[in-house]
Amino acid sequence: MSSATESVRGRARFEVEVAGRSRQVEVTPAEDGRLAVTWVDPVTAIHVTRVADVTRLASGALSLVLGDSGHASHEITGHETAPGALLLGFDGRRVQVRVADQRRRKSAAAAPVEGEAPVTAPMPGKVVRVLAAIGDTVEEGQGLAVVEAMKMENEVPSPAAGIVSDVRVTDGDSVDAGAVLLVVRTDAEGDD
Amino acid sequence: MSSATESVRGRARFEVEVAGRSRQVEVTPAEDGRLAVTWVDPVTAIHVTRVADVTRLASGALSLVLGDSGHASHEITGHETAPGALLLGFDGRRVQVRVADQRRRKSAAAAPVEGEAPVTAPMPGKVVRVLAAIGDTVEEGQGLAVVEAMKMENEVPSPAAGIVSDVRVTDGDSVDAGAVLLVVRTDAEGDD
Amino acid sequence: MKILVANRGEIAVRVLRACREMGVGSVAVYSECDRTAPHVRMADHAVELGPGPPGESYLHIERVLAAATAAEATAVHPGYGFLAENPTFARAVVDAGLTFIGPDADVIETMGGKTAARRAAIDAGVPVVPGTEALNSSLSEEELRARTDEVGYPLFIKAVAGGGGRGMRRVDTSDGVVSAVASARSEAETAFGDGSVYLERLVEKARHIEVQVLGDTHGTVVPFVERECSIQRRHQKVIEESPSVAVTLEVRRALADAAVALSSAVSYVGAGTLEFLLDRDGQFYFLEMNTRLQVEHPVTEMVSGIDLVHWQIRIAQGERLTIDPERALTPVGHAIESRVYAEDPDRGFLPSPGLITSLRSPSGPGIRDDGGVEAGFEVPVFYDSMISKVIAWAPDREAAIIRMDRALREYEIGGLITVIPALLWILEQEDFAAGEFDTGYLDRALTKRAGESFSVLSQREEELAVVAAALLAYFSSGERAPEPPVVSTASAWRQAARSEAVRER
Amino acid sequence: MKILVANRGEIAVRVLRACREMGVGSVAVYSECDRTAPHVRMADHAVELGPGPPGESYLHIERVLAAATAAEATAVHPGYGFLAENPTFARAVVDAGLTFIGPDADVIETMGGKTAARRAAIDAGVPVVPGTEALNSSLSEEELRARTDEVGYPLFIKAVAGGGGRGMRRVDTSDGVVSAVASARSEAETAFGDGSVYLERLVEKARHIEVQVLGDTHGTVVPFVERECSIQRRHQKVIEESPSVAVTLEVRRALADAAVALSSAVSYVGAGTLEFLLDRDGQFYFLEMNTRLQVEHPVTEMVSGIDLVHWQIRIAQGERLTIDPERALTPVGHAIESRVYAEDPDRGFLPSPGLITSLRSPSGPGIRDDGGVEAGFEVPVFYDSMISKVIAWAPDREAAIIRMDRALREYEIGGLITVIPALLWILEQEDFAAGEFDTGYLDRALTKRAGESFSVLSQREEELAVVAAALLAYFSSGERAPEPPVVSTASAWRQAARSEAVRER
Repeated sequence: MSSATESVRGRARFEVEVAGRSRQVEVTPAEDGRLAVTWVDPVTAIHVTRVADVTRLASGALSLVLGDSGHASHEITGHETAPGALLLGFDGRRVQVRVADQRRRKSAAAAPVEGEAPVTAPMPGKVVRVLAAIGDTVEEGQGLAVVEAMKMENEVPSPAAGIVSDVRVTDGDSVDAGAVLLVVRTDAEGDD
Repeated sequence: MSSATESVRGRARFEVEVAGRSRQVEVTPAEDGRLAVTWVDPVTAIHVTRVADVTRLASGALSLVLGDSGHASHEITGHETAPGALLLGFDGRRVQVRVADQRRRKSAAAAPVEGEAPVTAPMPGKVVRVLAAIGDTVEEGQGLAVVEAMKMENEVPSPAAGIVSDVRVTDGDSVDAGAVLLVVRTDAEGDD
Repeated sequence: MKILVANRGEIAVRVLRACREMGVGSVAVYSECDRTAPHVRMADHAVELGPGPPGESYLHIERVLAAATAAEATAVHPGYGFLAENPTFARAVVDAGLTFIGPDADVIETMGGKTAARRAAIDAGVPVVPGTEALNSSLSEEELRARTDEVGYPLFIKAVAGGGGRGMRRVDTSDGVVSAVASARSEAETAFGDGSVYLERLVEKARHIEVQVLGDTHGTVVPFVERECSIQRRHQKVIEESPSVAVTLEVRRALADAAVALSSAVSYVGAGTLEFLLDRDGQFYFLEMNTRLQVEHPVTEMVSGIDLVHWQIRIAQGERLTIDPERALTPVGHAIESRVYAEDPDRGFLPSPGLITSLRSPSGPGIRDDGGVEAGFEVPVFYDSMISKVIAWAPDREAAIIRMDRALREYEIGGLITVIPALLWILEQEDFAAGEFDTGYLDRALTKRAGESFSVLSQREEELAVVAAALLAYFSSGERAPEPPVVSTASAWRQAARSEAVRER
Repeated sequence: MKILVANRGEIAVRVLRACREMGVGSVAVYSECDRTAPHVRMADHAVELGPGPPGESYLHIERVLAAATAAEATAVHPGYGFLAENPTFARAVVDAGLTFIGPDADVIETMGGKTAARRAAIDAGVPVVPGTEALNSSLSEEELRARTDEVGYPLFIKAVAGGGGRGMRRVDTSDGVVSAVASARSEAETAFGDGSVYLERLVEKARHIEVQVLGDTHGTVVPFVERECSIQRRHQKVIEESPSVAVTLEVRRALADAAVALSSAVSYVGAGTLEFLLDRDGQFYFLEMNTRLQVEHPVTEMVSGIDLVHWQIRIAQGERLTIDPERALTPVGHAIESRVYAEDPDRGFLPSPGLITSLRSPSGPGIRDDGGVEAGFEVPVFYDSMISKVIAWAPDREAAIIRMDRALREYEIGGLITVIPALLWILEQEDFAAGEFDTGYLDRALTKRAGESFSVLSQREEELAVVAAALLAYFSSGERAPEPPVVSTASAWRQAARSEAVRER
């Protein structure tokens, strides 16, 4: 088995979205055990390559030493907040990014139903009040439920204008982050 | 399935050696989720029972709250230093104990060969000097090798008087803790 | 003495450390979801109270007292929050034959009521914000206007009961007075079952300055150098420091005198804090007294070298205060505290409870970390979102700010979202560095940035984020990228020996 | 300025923290086995040096300099140990156009040689232990006896070269002199290739007292309050403190004057430490100077409030010392440092490298933890066994000892054996509490206990150990004892709701 084959074997492609811009990013193992990360900058259209010496720490964080940036050293933490959504941490910064595996991308989870906007709990907590009933006409941004956690009440707004088509929780229910509280059927003739 | 069966099911027995004294200790789950630990004190011959509310922490340590000792709370760490040998830590103390599972005890590892005393590395390190050769007659406590770690040299003494029957390392070798460095054949007619 | 700590989180850990240092026994209490919390293991004894909701556990007086009996505690330290300023609890503790580590229940009651504390301050000759007692509900519109004109504008209409800004209205001219009083009364009635309101002049651009005191059972009260607590988000303190850049030596003495006058007037025993508003002319006004330990007590400890929790316990044991008053009033260096809340600053400070997957607290020179959580602990949804406090000491304010920045960047909390990026942003603000702020500063500054992320990336950081995201994804897709091999000790030696051999050739 | 820290472990972390606080760039270097060490990530840049053995990495001058070039460092901080007192390295750094954060190579050389430093001290009027220069090898037996009688007994014959006790002999009367000199010469010849020896009076029951100094490039030298470092095991310091109970104000001034005289005489620049022996009459004798930062520098920082590493860097940038000399000499409170070695005190302090499976450092009031490791890091076999230092500050020595005891009990290091039980035992000793010890105290105390375990158990502790061992075994035998269920947040709420429902019935 030639080392060229080896190298191709370990290669992987991801779609990475940072600061609202998407890039096709390729990770390629080099023979010295380091990893080359390459992409085309979406603003400048310049081809960027960074070569990293990467080690995973017991905490789950990665230690990177970037050979082509004067051996810059960084500790990177990653915390999956939803499938494909990663909260990155480094140097005191916290950044929400999206990563999709190119190979798995097509078999993504069920797409949201056209014309239905789920209203989800932004955090784990307890439903203090449901503010709308099935059939109610609601505006975008209108509060539809109040969820409480850590002694703070948070109003959950409607993501779109429409009609409440489903209410899945009642006062006092416990919910995890991302749980669907209500569903709003958006007007098919309205703005998309 | 009755809860009595449940309880018997979860029961386990161990042989625990602390401070040089051995006890048969039984751990029995109670219905409230706590665990009863019972044994006969080897000195007073009194039957002892302690009921513990036990939780394993992410660090691997156990948190115990002892219901029958005024809710005494302890954090217990355990670190296996050799098969069956456990280094316990609690309240700033470190104690070497031995634990054998009653069911597995009979199928223990190969017993040491009669009349052969292995000389083992007390710590991981590098063999700086081997001080004896095959055929040498050695005294108990006589230094047979020097192992270095952390800038400190440590002489490894012979565990018994006898004749060196095997030398398994040479100067400069790296060894893990417990590795056999030499073997001393003890005089069969000597003290046992 | 065996002290039951009727609290959780960092303050329980703080008090338990003091118990250990003083050689007194300790009892922790915990709710079901706090079974694995550090305070449980740091105590000599630990008793479960009940389910997570505070009403079922930390606020449940009978259960706390039953725990004290079960573990044979002889005293109770309430920490802050929960039952700390509940006179019923203080009384129940004493009635159960235990020592309450704090002032008498009567003093808690007096100083806890807004208008009662105001009255006590006026009686003690301590300046209060110009205002009135509770307004008679039968006042005519003309009478009402006369009273508000007398107080002066802008002013607040405030509910006598309760807090949290409910039943509170701001009035800028006499025009809106009548309707504002009516709506405040109605809101207070709904919220607290008591519609009484009173008037208080609004002190514009004021700072929140507070004075820590200790009082012993022999009549001695010692005041400490002030704490500056103006950096608040929606009336919640975020960063505190001591001393305050706005307090002159003269004002410090005057604040201390006022604090002693009022504390002595109510025969205050234990640790307490008097909160003041300080206006831009150096005039201060008493606001209220907290009859307990404060969250921000460590900044006082770090500039005075005096352990406030040790003294709470010693006072409860009847000891006399032997603190040098000059030491307490003369700060050595400067200390700043940052509260680390589990909230997402990029989503409007949304509460973010959850499992802490890894934790590395800051340490090293000048840093004190008062934490209450650890890796593997799931921060519960039931309680306050503050998971720890970082305190930085340095010879001067500028160095303390820089050190705090270093410590916050060093803090790694895996799995949980915290306000650290927002704290770092505050530390970078010019106004903060210049000490130019008042209690409204942070809310104004947050409004101005209109929800912009606290982690805006530079070009270089954006690149790093791309690399990091791709590599994290690469390492998660197990079959492709094996974990870096773990090198055992012996193999490290062998590898070393090999490379030496290579060189010798 | 961009500083390469030519070191590892806690001291690298310490210096890197200072770099961050001062806003100067930083470069870490690391050996293969230190790839995952904390200092690698705390630096802005990190460069690998080579395999684990020090000669291949941290002691390899060319590789360290190549790393400086690769990461564009402009200065080098050597820490302590490794190349910190190597004049060849200091010279090579300067020759490479970089700033060496420390004194001139010539000063390192002068003060590094035993007899040269002694001579410099004598020239500066600083008392040294009575003794001689190197003995002429052609002395007759009579001449030899005359010299030893002059020095007085008991005395040491010491090798001019080397250290570590080799080529050293104690002589109590003139009888043994001739043979002792011969055997010392022979041992020194074998060990160092240099058989020269000299005589030095043995100062009995002496304490090891040292004085920290800072010198700037403008000729100012500031001395600090002394450190007490007599608690040593086989000449290795274990516990240090400041101030010393044995030093009066008068002796403190005299020590400071001596330190300044000698430092000024050699135009000392940077941080350095002068080591003295202090006898029971309050007479002190210069021993040697360490031309670098010391392990125990934090105790000085905590009682003086002065950051020594910041000053090292500022001095290297040409700044003038602006420290108030009275502040440096007047301790506020008391500080104690415990060195946490990865050694097994119950097996003769056997080195115990290995994987740290979990780590919880002590924190809270008065505690500073200067660590260099973390959970998941494998402490290598190649380097010193010190993994961290715990420093406790309190208003007085008794409180500092108690606080240290609290902190060491709070320290949880999983997977690794450390000397913590032995440290706790020392803190409990009456002689230690009374401050009655000398440099031989700990070795005598250890000999007296004849290998008894540092964790002797009370009856209650023995019971606890039995329970703990059985439960740990129970939980390891997976199929029988499931892990306690992890309660998710939502299910905790649900559980709470359920129990509320039950109660409402």
